[in-house]
Amino acid sequence: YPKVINIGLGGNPYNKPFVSGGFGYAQEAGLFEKEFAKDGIKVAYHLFKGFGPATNEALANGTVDFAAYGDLCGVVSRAGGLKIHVLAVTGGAGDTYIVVPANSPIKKFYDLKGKKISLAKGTYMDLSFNKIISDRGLKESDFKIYNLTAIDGLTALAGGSVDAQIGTYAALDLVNRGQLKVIYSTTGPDVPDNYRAFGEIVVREDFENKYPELVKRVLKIIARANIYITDEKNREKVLALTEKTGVPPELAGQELGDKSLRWVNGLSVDKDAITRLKETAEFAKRHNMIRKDIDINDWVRPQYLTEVYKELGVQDKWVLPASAHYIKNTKHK
Amino acid sequence: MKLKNIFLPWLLPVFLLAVWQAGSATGIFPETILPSPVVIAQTLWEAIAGGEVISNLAITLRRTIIGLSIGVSAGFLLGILTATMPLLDALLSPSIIAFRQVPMFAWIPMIILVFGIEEGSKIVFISIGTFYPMVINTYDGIKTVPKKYLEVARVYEYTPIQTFQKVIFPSAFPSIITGLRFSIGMSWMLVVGAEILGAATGIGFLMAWSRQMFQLDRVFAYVIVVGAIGIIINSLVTGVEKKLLAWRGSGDGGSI
Amino acid sequence: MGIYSLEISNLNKKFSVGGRDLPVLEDINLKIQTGEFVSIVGSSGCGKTTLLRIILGLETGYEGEAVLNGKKITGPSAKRGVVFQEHRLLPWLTVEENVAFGLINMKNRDEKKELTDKYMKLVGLKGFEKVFPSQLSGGMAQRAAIARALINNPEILLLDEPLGALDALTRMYMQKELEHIWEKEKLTTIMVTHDIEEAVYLSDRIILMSSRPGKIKKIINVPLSRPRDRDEIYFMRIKDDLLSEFHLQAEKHFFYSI
Amino acid sequence: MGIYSLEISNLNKKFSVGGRDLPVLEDINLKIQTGEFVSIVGSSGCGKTTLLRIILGLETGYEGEAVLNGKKITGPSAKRGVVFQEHRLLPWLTVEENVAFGLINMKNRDEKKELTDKYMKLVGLKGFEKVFPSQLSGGMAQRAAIARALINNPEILLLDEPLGALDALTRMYMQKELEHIWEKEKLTTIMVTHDIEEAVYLSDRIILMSSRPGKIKKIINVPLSRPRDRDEIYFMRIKDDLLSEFHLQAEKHFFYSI
Amino acid sequence: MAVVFKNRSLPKHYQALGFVFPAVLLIAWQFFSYNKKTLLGPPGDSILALWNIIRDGTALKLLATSMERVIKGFLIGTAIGLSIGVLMGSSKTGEKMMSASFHGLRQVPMVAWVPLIMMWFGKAGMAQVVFISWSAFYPVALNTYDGIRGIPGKYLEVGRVYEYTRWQTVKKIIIPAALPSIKTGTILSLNMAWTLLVAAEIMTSEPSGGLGDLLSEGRETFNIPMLISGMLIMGCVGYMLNQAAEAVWGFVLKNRPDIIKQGGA
Ligand SMILES: Nc1ncnc2c1ncn2[C@@H]1O[C@H](COP(=O)(O)OP(=O)(O)OP(=O)(O)O)[C@@H](O)[C@H]1O
Ligand SMILES: Nc1ncnc2c1ncn2[C@@H]1O[C@H](COP(=O)(O)OP(=O)(O)OP(=O)(O)O)[C@@H](O)[C@H]1O
Ligand SMILES: [Mg+2]
Ligand SMILES: [Mg+2]
Repeated sequence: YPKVINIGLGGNPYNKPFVSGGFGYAQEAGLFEKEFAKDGIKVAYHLFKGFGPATNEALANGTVDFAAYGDLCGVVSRAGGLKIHVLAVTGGAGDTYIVVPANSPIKKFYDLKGKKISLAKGTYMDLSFNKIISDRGLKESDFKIYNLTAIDGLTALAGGSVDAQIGTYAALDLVNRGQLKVIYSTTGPDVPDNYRAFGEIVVREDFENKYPELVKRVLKIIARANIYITDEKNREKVLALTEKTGVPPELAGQELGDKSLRWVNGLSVDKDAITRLKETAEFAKRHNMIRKDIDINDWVRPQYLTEVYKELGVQDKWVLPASAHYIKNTKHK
Repeated sequence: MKLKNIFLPWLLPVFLLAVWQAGSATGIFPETILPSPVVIAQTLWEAIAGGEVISNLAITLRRTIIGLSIGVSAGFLLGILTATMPLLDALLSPSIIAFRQVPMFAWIPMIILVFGIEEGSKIVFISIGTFYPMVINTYDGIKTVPKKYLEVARVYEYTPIQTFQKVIFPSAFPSIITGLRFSIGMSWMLVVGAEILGAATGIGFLMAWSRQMFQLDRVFAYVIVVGAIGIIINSLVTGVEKKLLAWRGSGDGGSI
Repeated sequence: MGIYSLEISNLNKKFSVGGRDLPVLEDINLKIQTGEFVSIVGSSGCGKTTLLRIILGLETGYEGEAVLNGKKITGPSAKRGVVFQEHRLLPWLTVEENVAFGLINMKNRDEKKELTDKYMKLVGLKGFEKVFPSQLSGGMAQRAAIARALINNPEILLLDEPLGALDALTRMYMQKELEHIWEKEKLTTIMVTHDIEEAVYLSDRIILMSSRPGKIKKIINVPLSRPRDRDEIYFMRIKDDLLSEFHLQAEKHFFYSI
Repeated sequence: MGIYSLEISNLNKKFSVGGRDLPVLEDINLKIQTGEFVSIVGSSGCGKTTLLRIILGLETGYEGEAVLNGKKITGPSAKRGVVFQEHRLLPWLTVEENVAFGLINMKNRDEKKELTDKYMKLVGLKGFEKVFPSQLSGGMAQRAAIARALINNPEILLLDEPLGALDALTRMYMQKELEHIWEKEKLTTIMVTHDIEEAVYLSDRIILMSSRPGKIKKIINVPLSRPRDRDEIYFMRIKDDLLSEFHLQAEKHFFYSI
Repeated sequence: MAVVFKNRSLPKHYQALGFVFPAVLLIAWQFFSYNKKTLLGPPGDSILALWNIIRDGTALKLLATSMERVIKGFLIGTAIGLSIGVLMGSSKTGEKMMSASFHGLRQVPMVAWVPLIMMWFGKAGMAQVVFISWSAFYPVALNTYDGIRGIPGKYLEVGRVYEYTRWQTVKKIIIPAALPSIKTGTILSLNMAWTLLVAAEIMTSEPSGGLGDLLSEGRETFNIPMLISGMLIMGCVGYMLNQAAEAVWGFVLKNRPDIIKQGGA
């Protein structure tokens, strides 16, 4: 057995040593620690502020064994030859917000045509934006796109050097302060599911080959934590976990809204989930983000989660019918 | 003798390259962290043949050169002024020192706010970063001009400008050149930072993008391009330096 | 005869060496007439260079005053030509540029060139125009420094052992040239030298300094007509007088300590 | 008598000045015996310093060879003491440290201190131990440089106008000291000087160089017993001979150009 | 007229002039943010934020963590830089061998180094220190190298004549003569170490807990007062570090009249 199991997760801008979601619950409740204490294995969390690239590099040099991050990150690293396998695909409620200054004449999505827009290329917002525009028969060249990180984009917006920003819920802060307004977002029941971001949990192949049973045990804990946090009874707890990472309560509440927890945090390897991975891979190929095709089926290792779910007696279902996305629409169990 | 001169500069790089290739071949350096030289060479060749290197390099060079020229001239000028005018020194130097201590990265919001996200901001970013080494080397170079030579200029009632031209500048020149080299090095490091300011072109952008896309062979291929340009610029500077420092005579220099 | 060009009164100068005050010049009173050629002789470290530097205006922080042509000396002036004890050629300028150093304000390039050539020739450096000081011999550098001092046509010339690094022949030649220039331009000249014969050959008056602290011990007139003959009896006598005067200072200064 | 300490044969040395070759030394052949005191005189720029630098092993790239005690000179050695034409004291070391520069490998601190004190005293710099070269007068710096050369107890001493910056009195004192040391240690000594009297006073042989390119024009023996008397008739005659020999070179070199 | 021309410096109390420029800046800032809703906010906000983190001790804690990294990284980087600089400057072979690699490697931007540094040093928790060392290395190396190349040959010849060993020459001649340049190099190095600290804290994954947090959090969460207070701390502490380095150099060079009194022999 290894001495330590290293888990790589996305850090938060507030420099808090916590994560939200399932891992947050596992971390708080000490689930991993309890599970592995008897084997003398420690568990270490690595919170990467550099997100995707940093996590991929950590996987590549063996700093972390497991990682959870956005779908695109996994796709590009797999295409780049990183030896990892996907254990599970995670929830799909990373929303994209298109914001403009509060006093801007831009009112609706189509007003954006020909405008200067800031967009962080190669992130889920890029993916999301591309789907949105292609569904509307537009092309990237219909806009003047500036590649800026989400936060630099907001600064540029405040400074008036771009007209709009394709961003995350972080923009809501400035919306609340009355400086910006949202002209379009991927929230709401009538938005296609695939506009939203999702993620994946991966394991290094080395580790997997050496300790397949550990992989399963880790995944089982993740699944257990997931069951807890997708239970609507624990909605307050989910919010509290997010707030623990430093996100102001107001923002946390706004971002979660009335989305169903199952949809936000679900964990799956079902057909739909894999289809989404394929879509992402195709997108990446189309936009020259990856140089060769990846074989999704060879990449995903569904057996672990399937077994875990069987042992836990839970049904694998992540992509819910649109009617189940929001708790107002449907009573969720 | 001659042979040795040609051979020596290649010794270390070739050695490093051999270690690198060996490390890659045996898997000590995972390909996903440090692609093997052969792979990188291949990628580099494709990138050059495909024309992307040239076009992006041209863009980056333009930004770098403009930014560098501004930063270096400002640093040079301010270095001179603060070193020669005690009042200005007392007035500005503490601020220059203090501002220098704030990471470039923290200035990005202000730069975006004030200069936007077009070429201007990238150039400003590079200018600020290249300003500091120049200002401090110029300042220190001038502060260590031997007094005996300044006295000669005083005796001939040289105006400050004449003294500068004939005594201070030539004497501080080696130090100024060191500052220039440092600034050039800085500019290449900064270009990656600059080109995440709203750019989708340029070698720096490509580097950051390739890293994000986990194409490390490309990252290294661009690194080689940047390194090569750096070496070329550096040897140009060395050439100019040699010419202008002919007066140092054959006996000079630290070699023992 | 003549008006006083330079008047030094009650001059005292101390240096701080290793935290202690070292008195270097004490109670110097001196008047030098316009057009006079005065030599200063004295043992090593007695303060000759310091005195020249004060007249030059490079040294500050002393008691008493130095007045030149009625004006108190507060800083250097291009009207005061100088040959420093070390040559002080600027290593980054060619010999020619060094010699023309004082002509910075001369706009006419041809005139400048002509003048430079003239003085390069005068000091025997023709052909070494484009050479850097590091490529000169010791004596050549010193000659270049002399050319630099003369080219400017100064009102007063301050020479600190200007011919020290020259061989006997070149030295005599340079002495003659110096005399010519001095006579022609009626330059007030103050020269530090270690060569008593040189002092007698060139000077109207010779100032003998004693050391530690440096004081004016004696001023000797040289009432000989020019051009002087080194083998003439009066010349020899003055020289011998000076030498014996010098010897009175004996070797005691070698066992001096601060 | 004696064996040859230094043998220079068919030496030719060129410098490249401004792209052109300047022949500096031509066809120098010279043998110097162990314990001999040899002076070199010659006009400014004739190549004296260059010759010393070759013997010192600092100059490379010449034709012919220089052999010292049977070994070809290929680089400098601590056994060869030198006083450079400029003092070359290291500005960041105190006078004392400069004087002790050659004693770097002497471990015994007391011995080192004692030796340093002795030589500081010898050159009359007692009391200036902790002072930096920039605070010395020209002559004092030169004396410190002499102390540095002597302290090391070299086998051969190369002196490039070592007493040039000293006043007549100090100079005579130093000449006597040099003679003492030379006699006591049986040092082979080669001295460049511009002072013919000094050369005659100290040397067994005097080498007269002509210039451009520098050649050995004449070697003059000084068969006088020591201590020598400057006023003695033979002394004067040799000196006069030398001077007139010198004058034959006339002023022509002043109109030389490359 | 200028000091170099007159060789005289201003009385000590003129140092207070250094506050003029920051004061002007502050007033301008206040003026522009007055009555206007800018992202920057009035200076008062930032100063208050600064005061708060100083009062509750956060600032000190962050500072202590960062300082340790900077000092370690700086010391390692300077030591290596000095050695390489001396090696390249004082040995022709060393120069020929290393200079191409030295100048080439220097041009490699950090993005390429980070994964490597993480791989080699990440596990040992050394990544940040290594990263900072690498940044601090170059200025010292370059300035030392260039400083040595400018040493007048006449001094080196003295060492050769006394058959100084390579090491003795380095110790007694090369280093003292190059000291003014080395000084400039270390000051630049300290500056590099200090300013790249934040990058190190962001790029590496280890818990940072340093000053970088203030800057990155302030920036990424649009908490401009926090960003500015971070910048103020960086600026002030960096300034003090700089002055401390100057003071140390002042002490080291106190016996060097040739350097202190502007210009050597
Ligand atoms: N900058 C200085 N700081 C301290 N002391 C100094 C300085 N310059 C000269 N001195 C001291 O002042 C005294 C006189 O020096 P000065 O150079 O005037 O002598 P000098 O008569 O020219 O001697 P020499 O004939 O040897 O050149 C010496 O003892 C010297 O040590
Ligand atoms: N490093 C050098 N590069 C080029 N030329 C040089 C160099 N050193 C000396 N020379 C030339 O070599 C010639 C002889 O110089 P050297 O210094 O040997 O003369 P010297 O006899 O010592 O004269 P002095 O009595 O004036 O010191 C001169 O013409 C000089 O210009
Ligand atoms: Mg003097
Ligand atoms: Mg010479």
